[in-house]
Amino acid sequence: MSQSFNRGLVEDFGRWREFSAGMWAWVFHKFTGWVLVGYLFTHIAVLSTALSGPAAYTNTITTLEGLLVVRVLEVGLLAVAVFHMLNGSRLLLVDLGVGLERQDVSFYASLILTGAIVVASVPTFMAGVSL
Amino acid sequence: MSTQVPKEPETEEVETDPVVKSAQDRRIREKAERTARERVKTDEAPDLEGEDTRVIKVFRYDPEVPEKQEPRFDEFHVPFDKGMTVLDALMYARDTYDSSLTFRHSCRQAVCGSDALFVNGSQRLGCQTQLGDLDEPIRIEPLPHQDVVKDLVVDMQHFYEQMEAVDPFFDPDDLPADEMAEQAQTRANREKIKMSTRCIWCGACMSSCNIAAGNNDYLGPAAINKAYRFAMDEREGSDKKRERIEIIERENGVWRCQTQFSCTEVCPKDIPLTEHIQALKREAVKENLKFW
Amino acid sequence: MSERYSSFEPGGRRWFWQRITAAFLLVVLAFHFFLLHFVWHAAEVTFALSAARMETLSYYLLMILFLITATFHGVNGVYNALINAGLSGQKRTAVKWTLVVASVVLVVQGVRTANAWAGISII
Amino acid sequence: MHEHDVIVVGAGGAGLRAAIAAQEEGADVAMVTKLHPVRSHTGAAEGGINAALREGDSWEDHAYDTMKGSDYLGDAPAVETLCQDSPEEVIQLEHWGMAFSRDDDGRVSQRPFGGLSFPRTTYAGAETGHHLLHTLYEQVVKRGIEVYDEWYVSDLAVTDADDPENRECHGVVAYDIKSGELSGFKARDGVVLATGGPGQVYDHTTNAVANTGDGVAMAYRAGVPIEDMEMIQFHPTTLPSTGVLISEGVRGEGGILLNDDNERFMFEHGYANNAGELASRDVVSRAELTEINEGRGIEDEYIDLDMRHLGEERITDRLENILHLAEDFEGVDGLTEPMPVKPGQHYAMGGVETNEHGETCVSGLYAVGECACASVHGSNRLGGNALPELIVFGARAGKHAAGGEFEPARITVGETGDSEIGSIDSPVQLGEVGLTRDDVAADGGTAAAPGSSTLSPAETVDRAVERERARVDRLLNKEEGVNHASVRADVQKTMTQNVNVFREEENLKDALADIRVARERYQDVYVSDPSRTFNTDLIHTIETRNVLDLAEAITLGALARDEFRGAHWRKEHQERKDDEWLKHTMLTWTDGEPRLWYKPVVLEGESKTYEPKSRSY
Ligand SMILES: Cc1cc2nc3c(=O)[nH]c(=O)nc-3n(C[C@H](O)[C@H](O)[C@H](O)COP(=O)(O)OP(=O)(O)OC[C@H]3O[C@@H](n4cnc5c(N)ncnc54)[C@H](O)[C@@H]3O)c2cc1C
Ligand code: HEM
Ligand code: SF4
Ligand code: F3S
Ligand code: FES
Repeated sequence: MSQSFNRGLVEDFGRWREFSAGMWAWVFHKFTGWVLVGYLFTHIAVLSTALSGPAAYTNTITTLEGLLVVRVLEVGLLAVAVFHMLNGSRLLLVDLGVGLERQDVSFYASLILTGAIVVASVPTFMAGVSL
Repeated sequence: MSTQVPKEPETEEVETDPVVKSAQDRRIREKAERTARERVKTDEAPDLEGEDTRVIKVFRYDPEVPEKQEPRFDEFHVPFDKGMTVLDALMYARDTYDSSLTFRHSCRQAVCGSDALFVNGSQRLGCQTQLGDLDEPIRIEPLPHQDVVKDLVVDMQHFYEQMEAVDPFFDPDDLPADEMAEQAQTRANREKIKMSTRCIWCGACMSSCNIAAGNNDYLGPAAINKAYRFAMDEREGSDKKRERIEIIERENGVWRCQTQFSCTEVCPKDIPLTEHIQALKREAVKENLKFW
Repeated sequence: MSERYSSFEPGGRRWFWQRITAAFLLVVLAFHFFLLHFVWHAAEVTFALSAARMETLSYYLLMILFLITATFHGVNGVYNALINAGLSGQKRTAVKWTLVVASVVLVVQGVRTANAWAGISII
Repeated sequence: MHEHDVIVVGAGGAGLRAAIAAQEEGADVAMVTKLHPVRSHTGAAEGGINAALREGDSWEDHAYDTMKGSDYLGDAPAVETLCQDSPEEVIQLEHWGMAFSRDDDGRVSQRPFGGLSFPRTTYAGAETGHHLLHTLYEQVVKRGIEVYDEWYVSDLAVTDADDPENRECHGVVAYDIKSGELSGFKARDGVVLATGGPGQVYDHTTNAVANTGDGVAMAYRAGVPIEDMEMIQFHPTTLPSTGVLISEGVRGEGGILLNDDNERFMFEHGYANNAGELASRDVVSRAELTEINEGRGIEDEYIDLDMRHLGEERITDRLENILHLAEDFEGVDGLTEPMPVKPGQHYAMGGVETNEHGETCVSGLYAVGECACASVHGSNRLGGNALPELIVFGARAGKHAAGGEFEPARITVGETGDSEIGSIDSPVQLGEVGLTRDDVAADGGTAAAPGSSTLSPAETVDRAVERERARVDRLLNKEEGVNHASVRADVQKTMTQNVNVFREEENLKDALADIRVARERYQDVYVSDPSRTFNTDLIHTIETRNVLDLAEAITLGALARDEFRGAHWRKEHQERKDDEWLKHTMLTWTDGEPRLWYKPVVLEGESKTYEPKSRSY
């Protein structure tokens, strides 16, 4: 006579309301990880123009690097990579049992540090781009 | 004062339903309708005028009662006193307004683990949560990621199965020869397992973990913590420890944990669950490296 | 009871390698970024420069290792994430082999590129 | 119908231990429990387990202390069994991995406790009960013992001989809370009741909401005598809004009790000039209530327990969990404010009459744990003596039920030549209302149809199931009436008011009258929740019937016993009357009515007789 009710959406939304530092770190790490794999594939694809000869390669690269979008995307990539690296280090420490009580603090630190590094690198990344 | 009493029970539709033919079902339906009507009546009964009150919104569902088959939230106004807990509010609402309001509870002092609920978006024990600390309206729901049996009662079977899957019992390689001799344990070792022994099987942690939500086979933090409790107990010998590590490092064991920390955050007994899971991952790696 | 889990092979190695590769990547990726964006600026990259670096054997080897670890780490990470989301059975086998093939293609393509720079012509 | 060799009803410490023992004896055991085992109230016990384990201590000393503590209402054979078996059982727990607190040398620690002549209380932090409960449940899981959890046992399947001693118990009727299905459970060898205490008879108690004394009430209505029901222990420091226990440790460390005038009344009003706050539980409870009744209570309800002067460091070091309790359950910060406390019901010394093997006078029926009364606690239980009772008598009853060998029992059960008939001057009629057999409340309490003693065991169980089905259907089908919650609240209120720490003849009679009114109202009780799924309304309604029967029994015992012994204080009778009252108050449910009789206390132990001495510490 008894049957159970699966709440479907009710609980899916419920879950989002409770997000806390550890959860956001997990989501960001996932996101950045996937972006990085995506980039890795693209990156190799672009680089492999080198197989068609030096000129083709240099040409492709300079054209791409000359574009503002690409530069902006590169800054984004930097942000993604830096966060993944910093949070990755945080996770490595967590795996070693270091800093478990301060895991939320180290997540916020990763975020802030990522921001700082990205801002600091903008001039370098934007150098020489023709607007 | 429940605001969400359904407008009109859809009598006609139900009548054509073949399942409802029996006298028993008709009786249930009629009684439900009457209780619903009565509730609106009795809801006004206690005079809460001038008293400090709080509003709780409670999840309602009952597979058998037509008007509750579609889940809804009911609102209850409860008088507020200093020291009042969410469980007190629920009991007041049940005893005063609607005796069909269903939830598990027993000890009222955070040791039986019956009343883990989803209160204002997080897993807590009803009896351990002060009403005064919550923002209104106070939403009380059953634990997420478990099937709801009725109102705030969820099916705990799966949780129990996961707990029992880790061989949750002490199993020393050998006992002292003298029957009356104790197995010595250092204070340091007891300290190491102390927090892990505090689990009251409330299921809050499991309910808060996204991995457990996505993958029903994942052992979950409480079961892994249980394994930790025994694996780290120096009285249990190395043979059993190896067996235990084998259990928790299976496909749906410790490796599924993605260190989300929500389990640690919600545990009403403050057990450092993530820490224990991580410790077992390291033990497992150590065990594996031995055989390389 | 525990028997229900016994059909699985003990895991943990993939998890372990994910950490080892992460530690390695931490160093190499930092180096890579630094070299290509700060020492040399992105705008100045040319085939010749890349070729010049690749001709150093240690740099060449480092980059190959970098490629392999990054591929493993990335693909293994994706695979792991999918399993965590409950991927199982036949679908899982399919995904697994797709990922393996993609990785092989990626590594092969990467090595060929590096060879082109380094002036090695095997393939 | 389910069938097993031994059926254990209740899965607290006592039930779990019984199940393990029966299983080890080779029986096919099943546990039927209304709560999942780990939710049992044994988990709430804080202090510890008494066992004479160490050099310099002996079971004889433990027995002496227990006898003295019981104010000579304990039965020596039971007391001695408890003290002899406790060390072995505690070591057994240790071998099962229980996380005891440890000394530097790695052995289990022991600490001093009230009323003990040796520090013999083994403990696991301030959560001894939690560890005991979980350790035992783990062993049950290990052995694969079948557990029917969230099955409510609503009646016993007992044959209907006129004389209870000729009755046999063949099983129980249980209601699957989740599905609403009633089933018979046939026990080939025995039924062990381990359903815990009756705290819910009072509205202010340290007990769980589930502690409604079901086992005692069921056995009572099946004709098993219940013993010393008036002996209820009140704990002086419980939080006023919930009844959560604040351990004696606070006073032990130097916490003080203050009234509204900020007086340290234990001294200033002369309640205990020597021991002060550390006087025994009953003394402190009475002092607190006197203050409150005389208008010196805070908000007329409670008094303050102040530990601020101990300093943050000492408090967090030794009393950390008290800070959590005060904060979580009362919203008070013990470091900066005094904590409100008042006396609360804590423990029932009385219960189903058993011998030292846990056997009752109905063959095949056993009772252990707080629901039983082998009489180890007499009129006052020592702290740390309940948990050993669970494991010692749990193990014995389980083994006995499964056919284990024991020497003959020395405690008699049922009425014998030594019994003395009692009478009581009650202002109202007692027992079943109207004594019609087919009203809502008639649930097996009355004698059954003639000739039914020829029923086979299976038929006995079937008949009990049918009777329960009729009762459940009646409760569910009834269209309108009284909500059980209001009946229960009335009983609890009158009990707390009239049958509390202070007992006066007039008040006791008032209580009987109030209980009568409540009984009559219960006739009209109905369950408004129509659902079969997890109908807690129905379960609580059935429980309330048990609360009613036990409230009456407690009050009757209290009225009958006109002396002051242990926890039982009578205004009109301020001394212990050893000439007259070295006997147990017994109640047997006969044709729907309680019948009072007495049986003598057994003071002769194995090798010595315990001579009553004055109980002063
Ligand atoms: C706050 C507190 C602190 C305490 N501290 C100490 C201490 O330090 N030392 C000490 O020695 N003692 C202590 N005690 C006393 C001791 O804990 C109890 O007496 C003891 O735990 C009772 O155990 P039990 O197994 O008899 O019952 P419980 O643990 O209460 O178990 C009862 C079981 O019966 C089941 N049940 C009940 N009714 C039914 C039914 N109708 N159908 C099916 N199942 C049913 C329940 O589900 C439960 O499993 C304390 C008590 C309290 C309340
Ligand atoms: C710079 C050094 C890096 C560090 C320290 C690092 C660290 C980590 C760690 C520890 C994890 C595992 C998380 C977990 O299992 O809980 C992870 C996951 C992952 N990493 Fe990295 N990583 C690095 C670089 C990279 C690079 C270069 C890529 C891209 C190829 C990448 C792609 C991924 C992906 C896809 C995941 C899985 C994410 C998920 O869970 O969905 N990482 N990383
Ligand atoms: S680990 Fe904590 S949250 Fe999880 S079941 Fe145990 S007590 Fe509850
Ligand atoms: S929330 Fe889940 S992912 Fe791990 S840290 Fe806790 S088990
Ligand atoms: S009621 Fe027992 S944990 Fe809340």
